[in-house]
Amino acid sequence: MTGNSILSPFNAVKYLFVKPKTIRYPFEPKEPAQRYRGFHVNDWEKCTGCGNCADICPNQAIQMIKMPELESKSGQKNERPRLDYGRCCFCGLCVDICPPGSLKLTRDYFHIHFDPKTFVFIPKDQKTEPGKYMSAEDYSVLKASLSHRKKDYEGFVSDLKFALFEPDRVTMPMIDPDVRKLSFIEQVVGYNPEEAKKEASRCLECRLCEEACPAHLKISDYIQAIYEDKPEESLKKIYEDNPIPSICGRVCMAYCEQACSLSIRGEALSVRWLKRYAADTIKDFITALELKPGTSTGKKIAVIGAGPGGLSVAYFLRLKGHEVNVYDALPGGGGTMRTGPPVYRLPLESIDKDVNYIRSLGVEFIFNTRIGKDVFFEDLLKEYDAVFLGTGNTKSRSTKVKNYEKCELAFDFLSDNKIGKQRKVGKEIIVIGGGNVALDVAREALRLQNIQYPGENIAVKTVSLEDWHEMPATKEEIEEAKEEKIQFNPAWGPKEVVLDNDGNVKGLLCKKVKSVFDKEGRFAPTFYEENEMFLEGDMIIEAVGQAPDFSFIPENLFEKLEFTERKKVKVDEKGMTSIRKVFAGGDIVNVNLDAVTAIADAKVASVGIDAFLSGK
Amino acid sequence: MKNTGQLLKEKLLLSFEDIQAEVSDEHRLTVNCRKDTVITVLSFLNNSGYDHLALISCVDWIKDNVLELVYILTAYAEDKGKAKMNILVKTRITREKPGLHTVIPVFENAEPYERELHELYGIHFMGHPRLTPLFLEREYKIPPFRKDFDTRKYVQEVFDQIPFVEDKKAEK
Amino acid sequence: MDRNNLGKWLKSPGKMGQKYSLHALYFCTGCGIIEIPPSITTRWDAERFGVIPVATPRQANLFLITGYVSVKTLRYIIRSYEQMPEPKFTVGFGSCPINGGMYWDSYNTIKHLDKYIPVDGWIAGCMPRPEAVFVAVTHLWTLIDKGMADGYNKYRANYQYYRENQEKILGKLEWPPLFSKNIKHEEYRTIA
Amino acid sequence: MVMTTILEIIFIILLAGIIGLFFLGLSRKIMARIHWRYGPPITQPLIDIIKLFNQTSMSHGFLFNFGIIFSLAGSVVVLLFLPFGRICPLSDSGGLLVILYLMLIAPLGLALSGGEAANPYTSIGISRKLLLAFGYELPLLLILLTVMTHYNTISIVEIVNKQFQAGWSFQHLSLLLPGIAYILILPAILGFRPFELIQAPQEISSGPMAEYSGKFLALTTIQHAFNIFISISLFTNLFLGGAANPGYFFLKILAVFVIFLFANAVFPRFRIEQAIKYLWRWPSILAFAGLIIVLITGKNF
Amino acid sequence: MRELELYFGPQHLGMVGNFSITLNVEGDRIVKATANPGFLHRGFEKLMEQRTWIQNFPLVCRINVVEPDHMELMYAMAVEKLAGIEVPERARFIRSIYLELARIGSHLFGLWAYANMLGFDTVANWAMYHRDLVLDLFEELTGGRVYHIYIWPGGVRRDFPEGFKDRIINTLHTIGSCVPDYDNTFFNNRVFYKRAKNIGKITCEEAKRMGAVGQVLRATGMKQDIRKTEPYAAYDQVDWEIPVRTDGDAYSRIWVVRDEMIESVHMIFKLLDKMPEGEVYNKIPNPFKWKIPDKDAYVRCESSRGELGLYLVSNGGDKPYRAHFRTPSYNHGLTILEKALENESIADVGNIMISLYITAPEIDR
Repeated sequence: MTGNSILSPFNAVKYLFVKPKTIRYPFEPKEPAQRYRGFHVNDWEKCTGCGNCADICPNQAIQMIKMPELESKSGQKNERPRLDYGRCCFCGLCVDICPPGSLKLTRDYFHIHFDPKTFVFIPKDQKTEPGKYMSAEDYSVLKASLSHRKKDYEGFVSDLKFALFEPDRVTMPMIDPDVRKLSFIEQVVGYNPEEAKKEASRCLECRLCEEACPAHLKISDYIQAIYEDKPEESLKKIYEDNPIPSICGRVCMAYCEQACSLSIRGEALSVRWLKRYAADTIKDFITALELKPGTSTGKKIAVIGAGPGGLSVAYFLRLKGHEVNVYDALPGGGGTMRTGPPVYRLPLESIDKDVNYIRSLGVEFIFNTRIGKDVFFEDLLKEYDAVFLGTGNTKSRSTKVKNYEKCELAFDFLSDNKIGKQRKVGKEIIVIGGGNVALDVAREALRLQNIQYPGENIAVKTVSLEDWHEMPATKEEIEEAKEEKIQFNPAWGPKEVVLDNDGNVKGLLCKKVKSVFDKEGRFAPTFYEENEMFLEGDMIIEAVGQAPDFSFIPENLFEKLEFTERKKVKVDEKGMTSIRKVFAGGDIVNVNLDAVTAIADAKVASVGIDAFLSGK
Repeated sequence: MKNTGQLLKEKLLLSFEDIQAEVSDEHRLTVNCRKDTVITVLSFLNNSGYDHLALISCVDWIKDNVLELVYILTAYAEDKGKAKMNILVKTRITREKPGLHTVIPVFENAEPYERELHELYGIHFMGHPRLTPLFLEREYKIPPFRKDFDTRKYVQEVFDQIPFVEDKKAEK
Repeated sequence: MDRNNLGKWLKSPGKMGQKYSLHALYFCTGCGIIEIPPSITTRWDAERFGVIPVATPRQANLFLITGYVSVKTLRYIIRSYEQMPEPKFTVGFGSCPINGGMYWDSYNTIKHLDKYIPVDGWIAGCMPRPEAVFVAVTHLWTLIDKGMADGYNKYRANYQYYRENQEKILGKLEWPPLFSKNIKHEEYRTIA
Repeated sequence: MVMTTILEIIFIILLAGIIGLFFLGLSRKIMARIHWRYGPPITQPLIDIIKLFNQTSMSHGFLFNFGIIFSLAGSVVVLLFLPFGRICPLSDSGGLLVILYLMLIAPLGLALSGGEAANPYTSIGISRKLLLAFGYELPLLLILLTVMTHYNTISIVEIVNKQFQAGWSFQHLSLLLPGIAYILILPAILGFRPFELIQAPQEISSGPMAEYSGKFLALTTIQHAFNIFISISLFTNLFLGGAANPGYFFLKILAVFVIFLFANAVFPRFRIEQAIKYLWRWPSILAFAGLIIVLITGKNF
Repeated sequence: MRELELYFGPQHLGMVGNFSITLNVEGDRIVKATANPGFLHRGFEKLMEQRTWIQNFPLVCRINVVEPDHMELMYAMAVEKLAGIEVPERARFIRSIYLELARIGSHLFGLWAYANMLGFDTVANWAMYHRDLVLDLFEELTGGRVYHIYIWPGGVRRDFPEGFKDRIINTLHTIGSCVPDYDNTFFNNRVFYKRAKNIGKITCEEAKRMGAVGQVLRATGMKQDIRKTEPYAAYDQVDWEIPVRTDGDAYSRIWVVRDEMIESVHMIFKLLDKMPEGEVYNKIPNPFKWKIPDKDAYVRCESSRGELGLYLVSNGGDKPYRAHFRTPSYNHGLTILEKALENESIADVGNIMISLYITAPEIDR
């Protein structure tokens, strides 16, 4: 092929008569490719302000800017990214790391200006503002700039398959539903170290969870410690804010997981299981944590109720060097945790592990002692420098429909089964309620049925006012219940307990629900009275809510105790009630009826008590 | 049968006493030697057919207070076994007044590499014909590639301190 | 485009000439130069607008600072810029000359080009596509029309400050100052 | 008579300028088409010149300024001796020898001016320019000698007339070799590729022009335009028979120009010694052979 | 004759890239040439030490603007080697196709530079146009025209878009149909032959001694290509030839470039035929928590200018401890160029420099 010629080059002259291949830009437009990496656009509705984009940017081109017009809430920071096109290199790392997928690159790339200050820009999806976004017809290349862009011009967008984070959880090994429903074996097996490390590696360290957590646990830090294979480190971090990890690692409401930025398009990081992993891996808390009670102050504090709130207050105050006595009517610590969650979710050993550790710090527990019966509240007030009320909700509410007294109450049912004598159950059980407690009851009843009537026809049905989407129980719990073949009857309200001629329960007459909440979002159910359904059953358990029991407080003091509109004990910012020396926390104070909120209250109260005692 | 790397390792260990050689990854031979034997090891390897000096690199192990020089050799060969081999000859020198002999007599193309390391790490190569600046315009107190040179701090101290002309005018 | 508007040509031939005969100095200052050959060759053909690369600063009136500027290059940029006849226009390419870009923490690149020489326009992107170069040229036309592309006047007016900044980075410059004293901005306008 | 001559002078200078600039524009356009692109408007060289006159320009001293004027003046004077169709202001005086002599002034002027600008590339460019001129002067001299011998005159006007009278005839066949030789050296005179080595922007930063700015550059551009016009008209007059009217003449030089543009488009540039070698070999041999043939065939007119 | 000191670049039309050569000339002859690099020095390797593993991806490709893709590959390969990440089969094929496209783009750029240097605008324009067509493919595949940031450890960043295979084929056919034009006008042009023959001549021995790689080496008759000797991506899956010439001058080098381009086109067709379906990406660990074990690695590949290597050291942290690129232009530009320029004419400085395929950003880093 090699050769040389003086005439062959003249071949090229033929192109004189061929149409040129130039694109007559800008008179002939050329669209950039579908995936083009141009300027950013950010959907503010979707953006959580997590700041992952700012963290990953190699050029520090992205800064999170506080937006006063936005409000911070769980899983949402009021910050939005600001781009500096004097730094940006259009690599798209920010797009690939964006958990909600709100940050995208568009195919717009024109910004030409004489002022370098105009290259700093807060991207926002302003499709509704016609001034900023132009339709294709109105778009002029020459006018185009950062503040004036084309509509529907998305370029490089996030793709979950190629995202830099891992949207899928490491599946928690669970015992098969058909096996687990036969006994009270703990259903969740727990991560092994590899699984835990892998799951921990998913955390993006955006700390949205820490803000969502009522107790503000340092979640990112302890997960980082698990990732680094240092469970002791992790447990230490947890113990800074939460003294009952074994309990919380199993039954926490996991607000953190709802806030987790990964949950938007994938599955949330299983923060709770990781905490459980940390707590379970460490067999001996005492040597691992190396905590010491503070130097003795000589002050004495009584804590009424050894629930999560009570335990936490005791722990925090003990660390500050106070002497703490905890009273509880039950034979062990844990309060509602001891009686409520069935054994297959929260075994007693786990509770005792946490309680024993707190005891090891020098907190004195006085169990089997009911205030108002064995000890009197007035005496406590005299004897101690401060009293913390963490009694919680101990009474079950009832539906009060016709013949309601034939029904069982959820708390009694659960508590008897867990720490008392196992109940005899029916073959066909109806559970009224759609909350977690109702499902606990239903699933526990199912297990009892399986134990008591092996191989026979059995059934558990639930009736709830709320429809599927409003059901207050967590999704997980509903899923698990479904797996165990619990029958659901959502959007039905109980009308009447039907009795047979012997006065035994025959079934439940239900009516169709029209709506559960009124316009303001308050609980006010309405029904289609004529639309009825009859559920057969020989045992009915009501699980429709709980109430506190203040009978231990003498009349004269109870009068002084102030309550909020929602019938909760009113406390000030230090956790003190309207009675001097008396502090309160947990379910009696909070509308959120869960352990981690109680811990949060306990933290407040412990600081309050400490300040009160030291006279500040 | 022993592969090329193993054979070479044995040959090396026979010829030199105070070196450590290790074959990893099948195609990679790492040789650790003292700084004064580097040149003999390199010429030995050159004569064994590994005649392409791909790179002279330097790693600043500031914790151990040493600079590690890495000579990477490959072969110009059409024989596959040989052409695949990467040989890393490593030697460690002190960080204070670092110096060693140039390898230009063995590999002619070492000249710019050594010049670069002189500039960026402050290593003095004895016998090098021109250790003049190669890349840099400004002078730096610490050679910029050493670990104790903090570029971010340097940028703040130098470039960020220069005012915009508008600001300057407003000042006056 | 008002290239064929004879009235304008008669009214202000200088301005129109500047607009439609932008001779760019060919200087590969940084990686942005990679998009210059496509824009001046077949695919985009900048010569349609009279933009061509020229070999020496004396013949040029448009200086494209294509990308990051290392300290060593800065010296030559200043030299070249000072050699260009007035009126002259500078366009900064991409992120790097605006605020450091990719090399915001490099010890050997300057971060803000406008601290050392005046810049009349900036193009966003890394790198800017040839299309953006075209839009930049049209943008520059507008600026020339409005008399806003007056970086060279600014350079004259603030020469002392610019030179101070330059010497801070480069040390004493080996060539004598271009202007002996600062001419006031307004004053120069009336002279020119 | 004097008035008409003066008018003619002005006319021919303007015309040469316009045609030269048109050719420059056209060359850019045609080159662009071969490059598969559209190219600038045909008026682009004019726009460039307008711009250049509105720029500040840097002078390097008296000789620098003078050289440019000198070279421009040289080109202008040559123009006056060249018939454009039937228009030739100074047809009576001068002839090919004068033209040959005057054509050297332009490069000399630039050399004078460029020498003042102490830029090494300028001096390299000038030495290249002079070498190249040296290279093509030899065949050119031989060619002109052949033509003069053939037509037995040194006046271009007369040569044109004689060709005109003879029309297409075998008498001119003896001029075929010098004609080819002229074609071979014309790119060198025009500064077209493969002889575009005076400016050679990629090699020596546009050589002699490196230091020109503003109006100086404009003047050299105009000079370049004149030069193109002169070289092509000379060829047309000598070998293509000139033309009876300016329009026809214009078409002829246009055709010649476009053909040389093609060569410009499809060749890279030579090195200077290759160029000289080339110029002194083929064109010189051809021209010399032509001369001998003409001498043998004897005077025809 | 008086000896003159001449600065060739950095501001010079014949200079591709920001590079400078100081020439000592006597008349037209070069007595001594001194390369003066550093105009593009950004301290890349230092910057890499300051960025996490993932943040280095946008950075490494910027080392060489002409052909960023092989830089990406190098870093990805080194990281894969250190962290033990596997690459899916389809991703290997995509990588090969992508790299060969890059090679074609880069060679066309080289052709532009070379033709432009010789004042051959026509071919320069054509080559640039065809390169732009390749860039269009890149834009569609990766979202960037010049900096693609496409190869990631564990595969590639996105799969082929719909119908992309056909567009590759179309584009390559468009370019391929112009090969006769290039041959007629450029490669078989007598003036070009005169201009390039016996210019910047290097023998095989000299080339080896001075560390030449790539075309420079292959033009001297040495048949070495890392794609063959140490195959990466999917180069061992298809058959192809190494183009070689024996003269070692600029003319041979440009012909090797041309042959390589054509070989690449054929190779892409073969790769496209054989390409399997499946996954293209194995997820890398969470970038915020990614730490790489305490090890070092040297990887190399055949970039469009020759052997490209990366010596990467990790100390177990979240950032590279040290990275050092072995770039092909380094020895070409700093050792061979100085030798090759001696006793040549000024007119050939650019000619030799570009035929050695020197790109300044690679040298300076």
